[in-house]
Amino acid sequence: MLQREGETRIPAGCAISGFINRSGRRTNGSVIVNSIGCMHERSNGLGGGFAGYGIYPEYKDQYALHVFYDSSEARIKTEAFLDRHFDVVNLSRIPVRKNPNITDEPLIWRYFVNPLPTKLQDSQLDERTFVARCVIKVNDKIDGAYVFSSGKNMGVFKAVGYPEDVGDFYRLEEYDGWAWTVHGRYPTNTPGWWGGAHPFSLLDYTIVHNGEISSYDANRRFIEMFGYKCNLLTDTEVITYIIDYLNRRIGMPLEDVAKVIASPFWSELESGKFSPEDTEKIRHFRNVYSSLLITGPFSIILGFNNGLMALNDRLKLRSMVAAEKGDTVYISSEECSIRTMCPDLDRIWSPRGGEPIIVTLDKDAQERVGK
Amino acid sequence: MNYVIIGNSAAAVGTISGIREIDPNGKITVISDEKYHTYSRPLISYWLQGKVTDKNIYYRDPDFYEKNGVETVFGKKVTKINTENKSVVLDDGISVPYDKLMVATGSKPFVPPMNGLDKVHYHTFMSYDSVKAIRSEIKPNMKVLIIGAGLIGLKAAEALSAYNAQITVVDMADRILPSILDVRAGVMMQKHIEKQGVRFILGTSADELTEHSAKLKNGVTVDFDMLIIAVGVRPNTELVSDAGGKVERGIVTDNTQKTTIDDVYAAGDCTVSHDASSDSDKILALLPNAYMQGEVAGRNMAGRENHYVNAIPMNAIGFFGLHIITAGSYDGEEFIDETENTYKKLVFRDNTLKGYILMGDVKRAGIYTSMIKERIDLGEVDIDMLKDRPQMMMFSKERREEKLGGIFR
Amino acid sequence: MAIEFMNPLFEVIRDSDRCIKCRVCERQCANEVHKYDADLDKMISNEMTCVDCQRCVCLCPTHALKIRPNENQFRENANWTHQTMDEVYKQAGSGGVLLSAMGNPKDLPVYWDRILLNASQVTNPPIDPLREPMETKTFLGKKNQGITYDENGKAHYDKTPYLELDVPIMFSAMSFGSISKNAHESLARAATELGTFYNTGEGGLHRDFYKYGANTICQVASGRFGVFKGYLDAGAAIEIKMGQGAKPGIGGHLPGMKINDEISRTRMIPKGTDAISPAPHHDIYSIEDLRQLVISLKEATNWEKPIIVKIAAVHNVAAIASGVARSGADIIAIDGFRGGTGAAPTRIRDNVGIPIELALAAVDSRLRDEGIRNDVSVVVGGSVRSAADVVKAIALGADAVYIATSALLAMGCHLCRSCNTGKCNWGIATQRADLVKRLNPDIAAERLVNLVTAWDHEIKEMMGGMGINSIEALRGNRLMLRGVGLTQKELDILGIQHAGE
Amino acid sequence: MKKVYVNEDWCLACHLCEFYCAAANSGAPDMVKAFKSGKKPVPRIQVEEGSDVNFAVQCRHCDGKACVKGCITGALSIKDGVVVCDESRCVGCYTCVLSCPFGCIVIDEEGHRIQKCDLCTKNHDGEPACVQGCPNKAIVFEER
Repeated sequence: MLQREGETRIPAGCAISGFINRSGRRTNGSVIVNSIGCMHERSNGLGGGFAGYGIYPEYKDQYALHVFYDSSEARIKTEAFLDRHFDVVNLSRIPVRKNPNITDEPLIWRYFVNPLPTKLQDSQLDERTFVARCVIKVNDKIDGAYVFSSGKNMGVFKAVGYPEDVGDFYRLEEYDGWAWTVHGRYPTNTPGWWGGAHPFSLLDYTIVHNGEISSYDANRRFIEMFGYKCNLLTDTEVITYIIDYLNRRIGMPLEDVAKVIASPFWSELESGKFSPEDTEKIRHFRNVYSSLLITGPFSIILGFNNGLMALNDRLKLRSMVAAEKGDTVYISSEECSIRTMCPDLDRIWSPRGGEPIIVTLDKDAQERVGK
Repeated sequence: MNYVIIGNSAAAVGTISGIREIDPNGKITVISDEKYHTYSRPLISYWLQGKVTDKNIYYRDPDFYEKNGVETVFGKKVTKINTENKSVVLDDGISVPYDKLMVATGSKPFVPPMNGLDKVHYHTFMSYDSVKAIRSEIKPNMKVLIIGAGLIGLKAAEALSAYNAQITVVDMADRILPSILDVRAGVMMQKHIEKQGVRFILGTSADELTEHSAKLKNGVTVDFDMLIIAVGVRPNTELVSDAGGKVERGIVTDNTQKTTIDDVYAAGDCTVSHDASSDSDKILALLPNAYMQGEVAGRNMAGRENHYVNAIPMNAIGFFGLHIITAGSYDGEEFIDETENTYKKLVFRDNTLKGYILMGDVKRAGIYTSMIKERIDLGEVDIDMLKDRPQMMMFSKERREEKLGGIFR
Repeated sequence: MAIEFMNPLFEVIRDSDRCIKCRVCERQCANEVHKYDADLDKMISNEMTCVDCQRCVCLCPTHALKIRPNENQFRENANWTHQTMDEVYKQAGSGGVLLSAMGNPKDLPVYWDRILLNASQVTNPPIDPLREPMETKTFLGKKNQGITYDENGKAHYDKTPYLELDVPIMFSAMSFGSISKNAHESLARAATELGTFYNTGEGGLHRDFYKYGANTICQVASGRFGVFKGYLDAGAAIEIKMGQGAKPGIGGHLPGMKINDEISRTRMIPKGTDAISPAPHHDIYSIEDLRQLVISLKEATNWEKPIIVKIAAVHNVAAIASGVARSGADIIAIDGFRGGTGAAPTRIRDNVGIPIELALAAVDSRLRDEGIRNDVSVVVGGSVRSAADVVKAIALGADAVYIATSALLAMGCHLCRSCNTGKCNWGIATQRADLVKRLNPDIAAERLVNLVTAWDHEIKEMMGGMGINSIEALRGNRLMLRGVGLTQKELDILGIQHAGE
Repeated sequence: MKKVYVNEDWCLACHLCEFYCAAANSGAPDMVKAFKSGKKPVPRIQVEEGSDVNFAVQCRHCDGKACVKGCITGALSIKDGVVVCDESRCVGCYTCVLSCPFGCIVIDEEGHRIQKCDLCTKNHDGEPACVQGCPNKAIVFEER
């Protein structure tokens, strides 16, 4: 019998795409659906998914939890857990449209929640860590329940199927966001579990990833020392946790996060291309955070509360192109999908391995639409 | 520059080599009364013995003169050095001018007056021609009388034993090889040679010679089919003395090998050398000495001043497979080590090694030679090792390093 | 003469058709096995003293020699093997403890050989080390320093002492005394050239080798030989030796006859006296005592040098390692039961301790479970025999490895396991001047450099095959390992899956 | 000029250099044949053994070249700085043995002639046999 994500490692090739409008102008979800559709052959129908940022302006102060349930029992157990830890402001099934190519759907629910102040205080954790722990707990402990989105004013939509069908299924044309990412999956041997589709997310971090990292177990065994539990055994999951750990918990800026997970080669460091101060810092990273270096091919688009970061492995073993038009930045596995979204670009380029592209909302836009 | 060399043996070749080190172009003329390409005089006994052929008796390759740009005048004798117009006169009257002249005339056999000598046919043992003459007359089982038990006489005896000759050697001295061996070594060598069938009659000389016999002063009569007279040599000094140059036992030179006549140099057996081991002047009639004197002279003739020093008497020779190497002088404190087949004598004076005799086992003798020449203080070496055998180990680490150029920390 | 119950262990086979009687075998055998007999005009052998060191075989210019196990055997008995019987005879003759050298030679499991490596196919690319950078630089030390960023985004972080290795391979402790000065020099020079470290062992540091200090680990063992401030300051790190894989729970004993002038000066003990290392450190009877020593040594060296604590792999190694990790030490070195020694009681060597593979897996997992893996680096030794062993060790969780037996082999050792006799024909485990001379450090250092360089190439090849281009991505990457022929229990301890899973 | 030097710190007096030298100059294809087919070949390098110091000595190809200058037959000559012996012209007078300050002219007693190191110019490419055969790099071939 085929083992699903979490039971075994499943290598996968993929397509990714995404864009962000720095001014916070929101774009309809249909645009990103079209962009992935033209890379149809990079997926194989065993998984597709989207992350949209700025899509819940009316609930932007609540954590939006998207949950798959295998059964009503799982839902009852989970909702009991949620009630114990959160003030649930709104709950509903996520509206979907029947699509002949999307089958076997689980129960898909959405909750807008605030942590219960007493519980939060008792936990002695900051709010985000508290929420993250709760999400991890549901996923780890409640059989048949899986929280697949948990950030504020953002949401993940994913399923087994081709991504363009998934977009149709979730009626993404009904959502508007200032940033979107999408993932089309080409796994080699999954039975097709909805939770295993991408993006993977924790709080407002979402990752779409194309690649197969060779450092997986080194990264996993390291990051699990810090309270994470890699249930899915996927690259995306561990990369998300690494970024969460470095960026959110340690407070490392994303530029430095990139220097840890796709660090410059020693030969580059010795070439004098970095300032002495940066050289010293990178040496320190390569010493102290050496187990968070990610090797093997990857191209990722990280979504976070006010921006996107795209990053290739340091050898650039996966294709990834970036483009710009006005205040919008596009990133994709292939140029064609960017041209689908915007045929007339100001600039298009191929980012170097290990050099991150970090795009954040402009200051005033952050105040307007962020947080 | 126009160089003229009288003589064509080791000293001459050394001179050519010395000149050519410095002056690749100057004209060199070699004049010799012999008609041969330069040949090795010591090899004549080996030639007679059959160990060396007409082909390899030559001292240098056939193209030697050509390669060194030397003109040769063979079979002509120089009769006079004309110092006024700087030329030499040949026996055919032709005059050859020189800028620098080398006199390397060597020596001639010394034949002492003997009663009846004028009536007998005899040979000397000094030149290619002399051994060719012997070769043409010798027959198996001939009775040969050799007068002289020195190096030449005994080499002649060894060569002739190859023809099964019945050899008798007579010498005035009471032992053989008196010039290089002490009494004990002489006796040892004498016994060795006697074992090969050579008879010695020592301490006497020929009183009367007749056609096929010699009556000795001790009353013994020795019959012979062939008589060889090898009592010694005399340096050819006349050219220089006639030209007004200083001659004592041989031609006198300074240590640049220049005679007392300007632009006239001399080297080899015709000259007097300074023996560093005894600090006295004597004729060192040795091939290495001749060559090196010639080389030094050649350099000086070509304009680079250098000096010949540290000459010592030395000999390497063997008879019937028993080898001798000797060097230096024998006046001093002796160390002797003798076995049935070997003899070693070391002579020390002034806290240095002054001389040695090795017979039988001559391996690595040159280490001793170098100690004499370099006057190495005995305090610097391990005396027990020195006495045991010649070895580099006896020197200090520093001296070894200097000598062998090894890597030492 | 009493009856000799034992017979020679080896036979000297001399091919008289090839032997030219050059006598090099005779000149080179410190055990005086070979002898030229002038009357017979042939070489003869006294096999009783042969230890099968192969010196004669290697130097014989005509390959006329072979050393073979003696074919003469006691009556076959699966229980009472020839060796067991020999040992009884030996002890009945001597009344003493049996002594041996080098590592445990018994036929016990070698887990390295039951672990296989992964390689990339299709879904991700293998990386060609000849075309792409392939990194094996390794840092040893604590990795638990905090980092903060100020309002300008500038990073602030503490640095604790660490060792920087160009290859994840170090030469482990061998004391001057147990091995020769030339062997020490060879290791020191090789470590310097390789950008790694060698270890003084417990015999102090010879004055001539202070210049290699930047690549030296100075060991402090229970005998405290040669330990003084200057020694502690001389090296790049200090290692507290608590135990040794070949003889856990046992001290050391260098006989007085080996304590010559230089060793006496270096160890700071009188010439000719036995150098005895106690079994315990008499100031460490518990973990808190260890912590005090760690801190004392750090104080003594101005907190500038990492402290290594070396322990033998014993049954509760994981718990011990956890204690060490909390002692303030920067690096834990674990020595497996196959580790070598210059001399050990045979029974100890052959029966005490556990395999390094299991110890390593247990320690790494335990430290991660406790969340303190970052507090220490883990170095393992005790029969790391090849680059494949190195790769497997690192994938199991080691930061670096210690090699010693391999290093000795590179210098010429043939594992005759007779170090304790002091007559090492290869000039390694001896203090006899004429034998020490046989090890020319120019050659030995080059061979050591060659060995480690070759291993480094192989490590890079294997990493590249796995699609890994930096050694840190291999560390603890147990997914790259699969077991073959192992029980579920063994797999569980190793934390790996079975091949095919 | 590259010459053979011996580092006495590393010489073990194993004498292998002598055997490799003798075999290399014997004309035989291998060492066994060199030593097993009648006449024992003579090494041109000699090991001196002391109580704690050993070293091998062979022709220094020195500046003095007393051996060449003293050679009565012209058998010894200098080729590209290397003192070589044309053994067919040697008569075994041993004047060179008398002259060599290092004791490096070896006597071939059976052949009644001398042999000497010619840096293996006649029988080897690259390093002389003694250098190749030294197990402890005590003998090196280098420019100094």
